[in-house]
Amino acid sequence: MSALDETARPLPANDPGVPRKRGRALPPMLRHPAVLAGLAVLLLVGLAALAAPWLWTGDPILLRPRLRLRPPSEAAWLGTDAFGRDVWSRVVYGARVSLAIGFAVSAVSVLVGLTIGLVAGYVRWLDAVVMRIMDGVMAIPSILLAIAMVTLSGAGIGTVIVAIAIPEVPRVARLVRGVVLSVRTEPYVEAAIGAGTRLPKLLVRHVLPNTIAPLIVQGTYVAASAILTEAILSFLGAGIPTEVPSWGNIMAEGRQAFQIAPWVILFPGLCVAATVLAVNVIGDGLRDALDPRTARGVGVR
Amino acid sequence: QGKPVTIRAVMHSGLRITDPIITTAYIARNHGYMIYDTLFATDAAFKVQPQMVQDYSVSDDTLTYSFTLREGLKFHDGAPVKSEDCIASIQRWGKRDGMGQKLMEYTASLDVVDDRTFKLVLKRPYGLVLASLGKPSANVPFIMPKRIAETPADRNVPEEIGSGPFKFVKGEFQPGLKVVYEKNADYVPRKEAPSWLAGAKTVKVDRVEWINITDYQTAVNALINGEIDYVEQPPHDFLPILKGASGINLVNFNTLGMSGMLRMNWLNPPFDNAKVRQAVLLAVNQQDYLDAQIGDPDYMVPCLALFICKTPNATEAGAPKPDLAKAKQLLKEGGYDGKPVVIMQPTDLAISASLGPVTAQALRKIGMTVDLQAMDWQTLVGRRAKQDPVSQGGWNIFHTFWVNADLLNPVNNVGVNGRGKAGGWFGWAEDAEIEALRNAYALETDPAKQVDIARQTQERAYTIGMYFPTGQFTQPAAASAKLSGILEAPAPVFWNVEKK
Amino acid sequence: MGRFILGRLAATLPVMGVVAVIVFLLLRLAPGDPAAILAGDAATPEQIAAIRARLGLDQPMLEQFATWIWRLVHGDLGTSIISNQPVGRLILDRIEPTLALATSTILFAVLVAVPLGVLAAWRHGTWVDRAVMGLSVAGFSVPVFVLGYLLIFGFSMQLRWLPVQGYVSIADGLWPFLSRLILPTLTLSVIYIALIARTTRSSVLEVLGEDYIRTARAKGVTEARVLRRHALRNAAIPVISVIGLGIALLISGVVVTESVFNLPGLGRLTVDAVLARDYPVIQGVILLFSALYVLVNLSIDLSYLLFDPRIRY
Amino acid sequence: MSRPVLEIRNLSVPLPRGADRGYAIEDLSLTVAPGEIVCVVGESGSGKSVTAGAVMGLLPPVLKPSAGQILLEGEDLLKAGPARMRRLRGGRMAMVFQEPMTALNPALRVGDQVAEMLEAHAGRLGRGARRDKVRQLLADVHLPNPESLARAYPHQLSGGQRQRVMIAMALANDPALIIADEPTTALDVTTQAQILKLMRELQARREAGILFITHDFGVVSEIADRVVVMRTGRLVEEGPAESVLCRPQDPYTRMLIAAVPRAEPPPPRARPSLVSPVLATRDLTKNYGGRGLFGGGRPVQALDGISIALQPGETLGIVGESGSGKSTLARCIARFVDPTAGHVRIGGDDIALLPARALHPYRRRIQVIFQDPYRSLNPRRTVGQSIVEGPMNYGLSREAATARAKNLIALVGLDAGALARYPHAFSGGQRQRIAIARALAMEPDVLIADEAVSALDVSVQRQVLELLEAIRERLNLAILFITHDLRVAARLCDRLIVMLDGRIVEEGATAALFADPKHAYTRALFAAAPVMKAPPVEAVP
Ligand SMILES: Nc1ncnc2c1ncn2[C@@H]1O[C@H](COP(=O)(O)OP(=O)(O)OP(=O)(O)O)[C@@H](O)[C@H]1O
Ligand SMILES: Nc1ncnc2c1ncn2[C@@H]1O[C@H](COP(=O)(O)OP(=O)(O)OP(=O)(O)O)[C@@H](O)[C@H]1O
Ligand SMILES: [Mg+2]
Ligand SMILES: [Mg+2]
Repeated sequence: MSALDETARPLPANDPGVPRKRGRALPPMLRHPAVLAGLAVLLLVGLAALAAPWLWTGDPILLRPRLRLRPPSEAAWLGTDAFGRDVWSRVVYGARVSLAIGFAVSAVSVLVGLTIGLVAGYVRWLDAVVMRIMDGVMAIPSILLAIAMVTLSGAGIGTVIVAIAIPEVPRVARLVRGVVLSVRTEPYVEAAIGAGTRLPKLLVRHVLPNTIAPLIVQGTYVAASAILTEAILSFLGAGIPTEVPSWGNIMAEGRQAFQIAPWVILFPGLCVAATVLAVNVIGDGLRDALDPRTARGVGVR
Repeated sequence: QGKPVTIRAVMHSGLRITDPIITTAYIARNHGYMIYDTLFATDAAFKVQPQMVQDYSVSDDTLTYSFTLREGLKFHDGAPVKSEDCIASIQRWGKRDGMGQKLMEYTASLDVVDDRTFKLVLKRPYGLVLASLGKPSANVPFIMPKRIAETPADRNVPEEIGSGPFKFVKGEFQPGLKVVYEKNADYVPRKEAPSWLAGAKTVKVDRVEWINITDYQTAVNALINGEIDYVEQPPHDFLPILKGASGINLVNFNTLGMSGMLRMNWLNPPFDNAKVRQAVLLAVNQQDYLDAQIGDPDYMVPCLALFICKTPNATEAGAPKPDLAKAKQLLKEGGYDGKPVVIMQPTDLAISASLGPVTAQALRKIGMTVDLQAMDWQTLVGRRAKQDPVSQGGWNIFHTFWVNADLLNPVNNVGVNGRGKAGGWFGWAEDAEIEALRNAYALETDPAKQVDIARQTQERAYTIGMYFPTGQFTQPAAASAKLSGILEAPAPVFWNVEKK
Repeated sequence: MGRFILGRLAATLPVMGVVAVIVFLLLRLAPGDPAAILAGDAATPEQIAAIRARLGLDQPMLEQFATWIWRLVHGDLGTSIISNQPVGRLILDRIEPTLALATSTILFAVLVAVPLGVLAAWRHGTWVDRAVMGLSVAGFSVPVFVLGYLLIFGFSMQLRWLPVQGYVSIADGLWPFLSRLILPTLTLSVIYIALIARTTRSSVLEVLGEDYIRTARAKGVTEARVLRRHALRNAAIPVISVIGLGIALLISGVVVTESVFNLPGLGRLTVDAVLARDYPVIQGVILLFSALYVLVNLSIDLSYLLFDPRIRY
Repeated sequence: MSRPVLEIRNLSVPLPRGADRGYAIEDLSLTVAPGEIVCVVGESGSGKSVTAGAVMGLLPPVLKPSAGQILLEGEDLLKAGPARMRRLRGGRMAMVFQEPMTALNPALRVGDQVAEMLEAHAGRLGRGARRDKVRQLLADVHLPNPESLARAYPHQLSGGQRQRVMIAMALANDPALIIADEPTTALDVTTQAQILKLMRELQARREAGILFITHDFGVVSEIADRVVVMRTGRLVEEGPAESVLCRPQDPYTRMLIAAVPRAEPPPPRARPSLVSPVLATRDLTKNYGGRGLFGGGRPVQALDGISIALQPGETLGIVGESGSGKSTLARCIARFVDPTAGHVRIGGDDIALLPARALHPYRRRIQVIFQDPYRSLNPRRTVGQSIVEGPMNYGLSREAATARAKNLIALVGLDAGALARYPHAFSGGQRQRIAIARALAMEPDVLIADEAVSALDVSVQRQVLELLEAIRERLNLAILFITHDLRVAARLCDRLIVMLDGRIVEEGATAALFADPKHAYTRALFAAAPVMKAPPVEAVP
């Protein structure tokens, strides 16, 4: 879902104009108030997810059919859903699942895409074959692919993660391949070849590090969009099973009662929006910090 | 004459299969009632009344039924309805429908007497001939032209031609999206007042359009906004909104209502053991299901009668009372080993989706391990047909729901079918005793004795744990106040409806 | 050049082949059996098996695949298992709303997003920039269906300006057509606007740092002209390619938007078909979507010719 | 003398905090009279471009003049509003930039880009009149076929042609002041000579004042009326060209002038005795392109039957204009690309067509130093890591490799602390030294230096050349020295090869070649080289 990430083009291997101290890439981005806010939100959500059992939550899957669709009250801060389950507990526990999905999807797609991209970028004869397959996967509408895959292997967190991750893989692979293709003509890579460095070491030492910055940026976008995609899959009935609360399936189940019990959809909705926003903002901050081109001054007196 | 008067209705599902004989889908049945007519029809008092039939007679030995069609019946292609059409239609239906199969089992011959008269000769006396031909719900023996009725029974009919009050507009049909019917000007209604599915089918509008809106939120909004006139099954959660909206009436057309069903698989452990099944029946609580599924007490009917409350066969005989202690004990006696029980939950079918979690919670309470697997309804449909062990894609429990008209007696209620793998229903309950009772019911011609057999059947069904009724409920339709004359019936019908 | 186009067209064949294989395998490995669905509630295993045989689903997979491809090559997409209609016709019936929605979304999004992105780049680092970027990040953060509900609630239910749902062909009047397209377009374009605005911004920003922009300024050309004539055109390629890549995103969004607004388009057709395991329909539609994606991106590649004279194929 | 067209008075432009010095330019004053060419020289980073930008009002927003005045024909530009500045830019003052490749908009026809200058300022001119004027301007800068050339896109022109277009553009509105910021640095010598000639000619005709920025004293001596020397933002010396070049006062100026390579070969060294060559190529041929199913790009024959031989301890220079195939030759020998045909012998073994795997033992023996000092070191690895990588690949232990790195880093004139630092912490010249150390760590037989000093300032260039010379002496290395600069080649090489279009057109001992170039192309090359006309100056008086 994140064609958005195409904006995260490979960074130039280094940038002659502005000498920059190593490891200094992150701090300037931290100075950005929006990025700080994003980090704060993410930290908050992450802590809440970790500390879920101690946050005045009850059993998130305990049904109390007689108490269904109760508005927020002292007993249930955020009201109850159509099964009489406590929305607060579900939202807090849902943070675990949604964050896990975001993280896992970006980890899986980045790892797989990285491997494929490295191989495709460096092994000439594989390149054409692998990239055609990647093009094929990319041409299939990702949501349809994901729905089909979830119905294929049965709903479950693992399946959903894989189903969301697979359409992302080609994008990562293309990104990495692009970096590899541009890096492999860098003089320092040729120098390493000239110094007798063999392929695996060459990839790990000289090529891989260049992919890390764009991949981190890409990874954040993938994570953000994975959280949203999970919600959409739930909406279309191919999401995570109801016993495992996730923001997506809380909303999808609650949409039925959108008008009479808006709290069911509102709170997880806010959480999704805030988290995705935070992750995206962090991604943007990282991209700006890691990409010297955006730091270049432009102007006229 | 100005613009044609059109009713725009959102039905519970999109029409894709237009053949009401090959599928039991309710949407196909409803479609059948639009364009086809039936020989007999059930009225509000559960009496079977002639519909296409003018007169019929039964021989004294109750073996020979002779039917005469009304005059002036015409198919939409202009051909008159003849005896041969009826025979072909009954035969095709007899290959698919449960009650139809039973009827055919006892039928010696079906013969044309003349164009308007035909004869059914039984091998032995059978009590459900008229009840079968006047069967109100799926599969309904609709009458089609012979050439169409000769389509193999597992293949969709190539043309949608009936003799019913509406005509199918083929050019505007978009499978799954939109069906258009127009008034059949040639239709001759009966003289009797309409009652349920019997009586006069007088069409008072020019067109009926069924539009499929999958998102109920949108459907309800569209109704309130006046873009459509009718929503067949607005989920119960929307009823408060609809009640509050001006210009909308809630019409409880199907007072008989519907029922949910918890079904266990007899082939796989632990439910191959009667004690464990019994334990489940004692662990669950019907009220929980109704609360989760319906919520609004106005529309739920707690009722443990397998053959439906407020009908002739209603009884609570043999019904379990929740008893967790006993349930736990039975579970132990049944040798439950703690293996996870797979419950299939159809997430895309709102009305059944809510049942699974309730069962899961109840079973956990008595110490069972539950694997609640979410899937879409069609996956469930595919998977429930598998007789394999759980490890090979089989299952333990699923839930579904029925229109109560389909559950009224031991013969048509598939939940009490005891034939096991040989012709039983999913779950493959096998019990000779119950099969004997069902046969007895079918052959019994005395209604009072039938009621007694039904009671015994129910007691036996509960004892061996054939299924658990998760509760009856009614499902009102929401209609624009512009519509009037919506009939009570076990299926949504559009004759007699007027639009201002 | 002609040779190039032919070459590129030929290069799409393997991609489509990959798509075909993936889709086919995915479906055939999926549980759920169209035969069981067709057979209905009271079916016996024998009936189900008979239907499977009739549909050819009992054949070896390779054979099924070969049959499908063979027919495909001859322009036959097959027949829907469920509704018995030719898949080609089903698609034709449904293509108009989807095309209308996609087109209006792309148009609207481009018209809004490109100026926004240029503005943000030009006012780089100011509050204008931050506001535009903030809004477009926000656009990425709300699930499509929630946005759709909110818009319906506001514009249709409260204000009563626009209809809730449905589709009316443009042949039946412009306003009825447009009025039903406005909300879905808004819903769907939010993501697209975000995407394009961001790309436009970064692309224009990059171009603004180029030497020839300095040259243009050194000529004393007005800022508006610098942006329009020098920056935008050179920034166009990334923007256009993101529009093309975004087609995938759009198609995903279409699926959801169509069900929220009850548009009888291809998205719903596919979801319905997936849920009903209507293999020929799923295969047909996904193949069509993929072909669309591939062709759009191909024509986008070709359109680079218009924007960058250096590209000569 | 009449009123100056440009007068800069006590101009200061502070640098943002965190920069290596406080001001980009500090208290700078200079004047340009009508019809005068004032050259601003100085090493990289001395503030030449910032000066130009300040005059044009095109400084990036972080740089704001803090004090002083810039008077253009008496009008203070620092006080002019944006609209007024826009009117002046391109109207009364115009600028020619360094990079002809990127300074023109690649998406617009060059004629339109010139015409835009007219549209922006001489709005009254009609379409037809504009077209005529554009044609006239293009003809003025001696572009062939102005009519059709106006319809070309920048990428269809050569670098020299593009720079002419830029000049035409600058001339369009008869500005009083033309600022040229290193307009010839990116061009090869022959083109540079033409452009310089053109600028002189125009200036003689038009009476415009020209502020000409360069770091090349050869250029200065060709073109300047007056010279301004800058260093770290300050003016160190100024005066008529003649006096600054011949009698530089400031030590810095002297140093700069001394560093300029003379176009005279040093006396020939004792030629190493003829042993068997360490490196020899025979009929080496390389074709690019024409590959792929549907033909990717036009085919280029980059090398066409090249045969060279290199003795131990010998330095062979390869000169030739851009695109003549010099780098391709280097890359074929080092096997970064696969030759199409021919032989490359190292010692006795032919490696031209060996598969990549079998190359491993030979790689060590040929090492390359690249042109771009900023990209030839992995920015993510310390200098030490970069140097020890190669020896360790050939089985040296870490300790031994580190010891060798220490020796080498001292050899190239850096302290041992350098090993622990990252490349960004070094200047271009230092990086080039590190690259040399890295190459030497492999104990190669042949060192290929591909434009190894072209990107460096003259003063730094000189140091690196000295280093190479010293190393050659100590290690008896064979060096293949690739350059487009004859003066540099003259200084270092025993023998020269002149390449044109992938072929060797002339070959011989350096001194002999200089004394009597045979081939027309070689002669053109010599003629074009900007030569210091002033007598040599010692760096330290
Ligand atoms: N945009 C900028 N931001 C910060 N510092 C700058 C910027 N541009 C130039 N500088 C600094 O101003 C000083 C002068 O730079 P300038 O570009 O004028 O040098 P130069 O003499 O033109 O060098 P070269 O010969 O390399 O072109 C340098 O220290 C440089 O780092
Ligand atoms: N990878 C490549 N693919 C296709 N053509 C190439 C490639 N590399 C070089 N060429 C072409 O080969 C010819 C020789 O290029 P080469 O880089 O060897 O020239 P050069 O003498 O080193 O020039 P310069 O002085 O600009 O470095 C040129 O026409 C160039 O365009
Ligand atoms: Mg400069
Ligand atoms: Mg070169």
